[in-house]
Amino acid sequence: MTVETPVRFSPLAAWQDTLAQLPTGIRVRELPHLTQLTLRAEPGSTAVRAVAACLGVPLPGPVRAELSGDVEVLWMGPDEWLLVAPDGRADDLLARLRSAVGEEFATVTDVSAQRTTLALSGPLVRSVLAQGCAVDLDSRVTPAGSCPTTLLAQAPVTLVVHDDAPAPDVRLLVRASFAAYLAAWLVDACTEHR
Amino acid sequence: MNTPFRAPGHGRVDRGTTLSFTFDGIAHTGHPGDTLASALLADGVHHVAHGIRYGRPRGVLAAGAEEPNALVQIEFPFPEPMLTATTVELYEGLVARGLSGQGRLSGEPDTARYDTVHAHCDVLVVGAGPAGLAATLAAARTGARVVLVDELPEPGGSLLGSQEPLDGAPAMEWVGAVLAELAEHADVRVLRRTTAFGHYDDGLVLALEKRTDHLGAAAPAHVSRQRIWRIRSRQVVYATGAYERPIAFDNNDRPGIMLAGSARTYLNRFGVLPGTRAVVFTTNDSAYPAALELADAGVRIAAVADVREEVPEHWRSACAERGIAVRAGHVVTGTSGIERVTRAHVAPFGAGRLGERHGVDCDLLLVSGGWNPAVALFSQARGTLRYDAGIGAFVPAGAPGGVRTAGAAGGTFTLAGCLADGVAAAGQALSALGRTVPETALPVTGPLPHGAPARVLWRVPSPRDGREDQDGTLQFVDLQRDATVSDVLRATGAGLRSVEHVKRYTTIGTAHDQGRTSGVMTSGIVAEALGVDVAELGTTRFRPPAVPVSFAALAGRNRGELFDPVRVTALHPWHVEHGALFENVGQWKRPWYYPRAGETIEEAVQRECRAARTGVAMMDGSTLGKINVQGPDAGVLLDRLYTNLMSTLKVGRVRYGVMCGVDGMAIDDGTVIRVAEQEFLLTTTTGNAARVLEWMEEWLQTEWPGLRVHLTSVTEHWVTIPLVGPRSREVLALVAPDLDVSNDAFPFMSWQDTTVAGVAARVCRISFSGELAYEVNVPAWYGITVWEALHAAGDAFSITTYGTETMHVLRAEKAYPIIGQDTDGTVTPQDLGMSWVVSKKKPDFVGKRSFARAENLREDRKQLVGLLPADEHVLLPEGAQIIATSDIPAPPVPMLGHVTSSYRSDALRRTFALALVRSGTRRIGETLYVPLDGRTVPVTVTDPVLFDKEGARRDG
Amino acid sequence: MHQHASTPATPGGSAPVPPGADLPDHPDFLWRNPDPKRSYDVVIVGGGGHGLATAYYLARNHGITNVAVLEKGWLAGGNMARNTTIIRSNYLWDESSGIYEHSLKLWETLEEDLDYPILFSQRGVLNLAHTLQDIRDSKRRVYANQLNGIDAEWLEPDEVAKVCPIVNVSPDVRYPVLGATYQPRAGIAKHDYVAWGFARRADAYGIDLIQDCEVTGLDIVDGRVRGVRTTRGPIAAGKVALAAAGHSSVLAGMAGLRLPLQSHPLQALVSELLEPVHPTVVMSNAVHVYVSQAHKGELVMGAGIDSYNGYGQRGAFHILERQMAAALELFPVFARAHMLRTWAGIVDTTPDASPIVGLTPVADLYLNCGWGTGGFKATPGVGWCFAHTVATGEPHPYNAPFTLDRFTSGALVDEHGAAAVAH
Amino acid sequence: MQLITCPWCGDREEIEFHYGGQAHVAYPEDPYALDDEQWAQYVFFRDNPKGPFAERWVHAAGCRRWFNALRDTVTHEFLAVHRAGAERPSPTSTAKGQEATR
Repeated sequence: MTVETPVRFSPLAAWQDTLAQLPTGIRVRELPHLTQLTLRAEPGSTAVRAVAACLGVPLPGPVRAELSGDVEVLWMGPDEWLLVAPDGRADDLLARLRSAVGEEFATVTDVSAQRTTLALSGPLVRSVLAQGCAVDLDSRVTPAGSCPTTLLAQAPVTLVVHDDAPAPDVRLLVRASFAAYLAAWLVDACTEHR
Repeated sequence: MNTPFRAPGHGRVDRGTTLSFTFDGIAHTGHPGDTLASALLADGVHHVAHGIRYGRPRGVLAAGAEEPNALVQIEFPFPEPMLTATTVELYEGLVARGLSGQGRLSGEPDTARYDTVHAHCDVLVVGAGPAGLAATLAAARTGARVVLVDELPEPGGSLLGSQEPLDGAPAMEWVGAVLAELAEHADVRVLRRTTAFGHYDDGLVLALEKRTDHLGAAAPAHVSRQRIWRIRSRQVVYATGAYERPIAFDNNDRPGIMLAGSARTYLNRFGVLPGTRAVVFTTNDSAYPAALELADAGVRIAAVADVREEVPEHWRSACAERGIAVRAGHVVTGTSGIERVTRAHVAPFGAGRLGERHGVDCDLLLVSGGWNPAVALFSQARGTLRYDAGIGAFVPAGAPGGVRTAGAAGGTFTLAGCLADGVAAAGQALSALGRTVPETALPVTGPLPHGAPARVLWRVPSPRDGREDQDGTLQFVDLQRDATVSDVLRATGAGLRSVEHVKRYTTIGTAHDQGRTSGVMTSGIVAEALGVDVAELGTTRFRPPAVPVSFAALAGRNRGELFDPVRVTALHPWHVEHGALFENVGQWKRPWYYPRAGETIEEAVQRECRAARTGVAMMDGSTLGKINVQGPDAGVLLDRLYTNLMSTLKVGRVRYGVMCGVDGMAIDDGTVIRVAEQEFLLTTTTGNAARVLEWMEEWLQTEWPGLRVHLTSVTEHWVTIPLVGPRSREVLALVAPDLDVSNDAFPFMSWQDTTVAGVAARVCRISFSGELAYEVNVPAWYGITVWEALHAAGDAFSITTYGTETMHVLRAEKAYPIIGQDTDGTVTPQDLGMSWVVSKKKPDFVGKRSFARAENLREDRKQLVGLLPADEHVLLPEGAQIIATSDIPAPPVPMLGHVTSSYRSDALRRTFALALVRSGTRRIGETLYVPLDGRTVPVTVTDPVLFDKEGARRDG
Repeated sequence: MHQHASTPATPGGSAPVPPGADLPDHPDFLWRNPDPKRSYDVVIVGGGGHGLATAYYLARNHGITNVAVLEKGWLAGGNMARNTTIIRSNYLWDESSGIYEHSLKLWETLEEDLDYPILFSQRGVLNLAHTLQDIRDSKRRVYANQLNGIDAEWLEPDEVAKVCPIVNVSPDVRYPVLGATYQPRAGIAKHDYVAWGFARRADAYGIDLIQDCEVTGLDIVDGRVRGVRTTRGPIAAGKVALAAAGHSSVLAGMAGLRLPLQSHPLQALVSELLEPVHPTVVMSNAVHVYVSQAHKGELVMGAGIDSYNGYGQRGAFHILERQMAAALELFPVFARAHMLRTWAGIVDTTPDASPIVGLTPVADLYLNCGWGTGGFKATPGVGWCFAHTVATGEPHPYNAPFTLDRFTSGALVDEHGAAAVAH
Repeated sequence: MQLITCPWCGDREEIEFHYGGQAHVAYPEDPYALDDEQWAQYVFFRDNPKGPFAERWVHAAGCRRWFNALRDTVTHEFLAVHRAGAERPSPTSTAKGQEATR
């Protein structure tokens, strides 16, 4: 048996063509296979300081994302962060973080395949999301660097606002099993702008 | 086409364009800007519907949403029941008919789109009349986020229907200027054709936008027909105006009888003359502008009957200038005419007595009984109301936080007053938000004539009063329900004292218009009848929606495939490609079975079972919930939540566990593996994954926050593939070259990390079938790759994919219960024959204390047993009841339990069932009976484990 | 019954009156409005359906007429005026089917008994199944019902379509209809007519129906109730019977009793009047749809229960939205029907979704509560049994299982499956 | 539909939350020291007041944290919310729109 790199499939692999045909004004594409780790640690603890030092960025507070480093840190709960890094970084990061934490009480779990990520950009993003998201996405209320975990239509999502200007650039993290539903919903929500 | 009832120089309809429509089978024309009602009136059609109880002809009473009479059925472009002709915008090709009560639903599916949009603002203004526009403008100028909703296609509200000037020019010029300024504010959203219909908690206002209805058949299919706006507003200003009130008198329901203000609207907004010769009947000043404007447009005003003895000089002389006779202290006592009013009977009315009547010929009778502020939404918002005896109406009294009225909705009826009130309301709203409103210059209104107070008159005594059984029989209160003063009096005579009772007795206020024209009037008449104060009596409750809203609009886009999320595993595309049929399990689609061409479900399941018992088979188990439990106290937490001991589990090993509620009833089960000293991974049933995580978090966070444990859902990170059957070891060995699959190296209830098909995998040796079996877990991205590799490796062994049905049969042969199928919330682990999973060592765990209750100690609890029908071909229906006798006694028949699971077993070569049976364990060996179709089927009670009781296959 | 004595005789009534667009008139006299006396043999707290029925059966079956029914608002203005009027008896457990079937049998003769046109229409009730587990649970209930002498059948999807042609039984929907249980004797009635029928007869027996009379306290001496304090003064009572639905916890608290009740908002709605399209009653626990077409032609629908405790008689909008989406999945023809009016009642729910009817630790104080969504259909049945309990001091066999004590012993009557939020 | 202030995430729609019933009902110190009636009180009996009610909610679709609230069961108004483990809220400690007790 020859050793080949095993083939991977992302949850929205079959949706690429459909998403590519959305109306001008909104661009939606899947960012597959991102490294995602759940970090659980007590805020203010030695472990949190060690992780911050390891990542080179502070761990953000409620509903905020730290997007400046090569590992993005999303606040998910008072003692929970999601670390998002490019594809293939999981093993390395896990090792580094676990070593940084040492004997302190903090846990890191690889959840990379638990969610996939959709990148939405363009001037229509807010009005499309407003069809299913009750969080006020006005840039004064939910500025760049916000990451509310909420509902979009009937799917649980974490919504990360990367940029406001010139047009919104929003990432949606969605559980793999809901991804196809959410894609279908987004395509439907864009129908009017055809 | 000749339209004799269009007034030249009046109205805002586009006379340059003609629209054709059909009403009651007759072709008509109208213009853009018309409503169906205005176009019909312009064509001289007044009789548009029939009363619901008595079938009497009915006309158009009003010009807006308060219309109680002119109910129509739309037939084209798509049938829609029960709209008011006064709110249907005219479009080319409209086909409609008048209704007498019941609308009709189309049998064809509605293909229109509907949607919902969330909006957020600092101030929401409802109503774009003078007060609403002034409020919006004032708020907009502070930079606040403002939403203005208005039900009409064109903002302006009452200004559309009046000739009052602003700044010395037509008021609509001011409206245009305001709209132009609002358009400059990026944070102001003006929604036309949008009706607020519900005020819910915390400033949530729902509004319905009719986006394409006015386009008729030309409506673009990709644009939503109607949209629900969910507006979260920090402050709400209800500038919803007021509804004019009719007066009860004999035969007050005839076509041609119209509210005075509405007639004014028909003239000024639509350029329609609703008649040629009119009588005006009023209790207040507001009917005079209507009379004068109609007179100036060419309607002969035959008489003004004003119930007040004193009519203000201003109006008296303006009428005199036009030759209009004003009869002070007079009322209309009744009318003549069938299809249309032909005569009004006018009589002096003083000291509660009617004088001599005389008839005045007319084809239009304008009525004004005063104005009721439109407080439905304010009241929904839990604003309180008080009765204002001066105007005979309920007006806002106490406003809840964040809500206020402006203009006529608050009882302010002059134009200048409304404008000022709008600005004041905006100021209050904004100051509640910590903003200050700059001085807002208001347009100058025309001179305000010196008026006189209104008189409150609910009903005119009938000349027929006093005759037996005739009191008020022809005086209609609720035109839509055909309820009369007589009905109200009968209700009070029956002993009813509450307006809510009277409403139910008479059905007043229960129809489409929600009693906009009848509600207060009813209170007034009841109060008179009972000799109490209207204030004391109150009015009926305002309930959402303020206007009818279509089911489809409320459903929005949550229909068809978007009705409820379809959750799928990473392997789903493979299942679809390979012909699986699916079972809904919660929101998940799970493969049910994989039929081959021509196979029935029974044949397919037998084949799949046989493969699992004799060869090798595989299934998609990815939907099982998976929760990572980590931390120094992980074992402690699991010991408290599972009935058995988990902390003693060794790293590398797997244990089955059951969770109970505090009531001791089984709520979930699954396997627990110990990943590391401080890390466990547990599985839950598919349907309970979210619930179990929440349950564990609840205990951890609220009861034992001191435990150092973290819970992380990893359900969808993993694809889980059970590989089952005597040949499973061989198949696994082919794809997991690094794994020593021997029984010694990899025994039952253990797990190992290895590489499967080149992918890092966790393989557990567990079995939900009783066979030698493995469970291969890989990150979901690699799911299909590994699945296909296993499938290919198993090809030599005729590997077979199987679904949930076969899974159920295999586990039932082994008496592994399915929580939710073999249990129903009343079953303990002991009842399931699983005392072995209930720790006797642990001092406590959730549910344990309940096992000691009286009911749990009974010997005759229902217990899980096997049932073998005497006839091995008889398949008992799941759910069948079990009785003790071969004869079915007369009901009620004592029942001993029921069949929870029942299958044909390929392995047993017969049918079998699991059942919960009273004292079941004690009855093993007994014959019981299952009533079916009037006879009984004998069954033998057995131990529930029917296949490989020793577990040799699984352990081998 | 009383016909339209007052039908206007004037011309113009030529158009046919639409079928079903009218209801029978109520009688010319319903009840007196007496002031409370100083003392009664029995004081019933709560002038809803259950209180009124209890009063009626106290007089009719036990000859006890020195009775007052105290209502804090207007008679039958609580859940009686707010429910979706579904009547059925196809509950799972023997205990429940006993009392509900007793009730259904009373419904079948109630119109004659009360001499009131209560519009009891046995148009059948379908309970749809959408999953394989639904089918198991449904059939279990049907088999149990049949052995309990209750008319119940299992229908396959094509048979469902025959009973109710507008139900979408296509397999290509999100949650296809896989079948249904059907109880032909089940149906609907007109709630106000029922309540007023009981009230009128109770009044005719001399029972005082006292409105705007809120109970503010219970007088308990030596473990025995002696009377009530009200907004209209103190009233002495030989026995006190509580029948206050959602407000039972508050009242029981006045006697120092704690009940295993939680009060939740439950919403319902009606459409405009429509030509007949829906001949039966359809319930779907799985997708939360409960709909019938009432006598005048309006669609009457029940929505889901709000999750939180509430006494506000109003529910949340998202529940209605969900309800509409579900309704359109099952009944595509409803798309352009209009929601005309919504409202909410307060349902008192127990841990096992079964009621509490019987004696209390306080002597001469009796309790009837916890009916959740089942109260309307039980009205005559529980009135009968509660009257028996109050009159004799012993529970009627039909309500004997529904003790407060069962929560201690664990002998629950778990009807979550059969009751769900069903009406 | 209510707007509920999650003490961590701020104002969110009611559908993001699950209700947890009465707050401050502790698991009995020693369940076996209770008789069946006392145990039943813990398992099945909860307060059901008309008016302010101390209750538990969890921000299920957000940060997944349980928290306590004081809510009026008649008006549905949240009088206060506070994080689990923090001091019990008093009706005056928090008003809607202001910062929640942290």
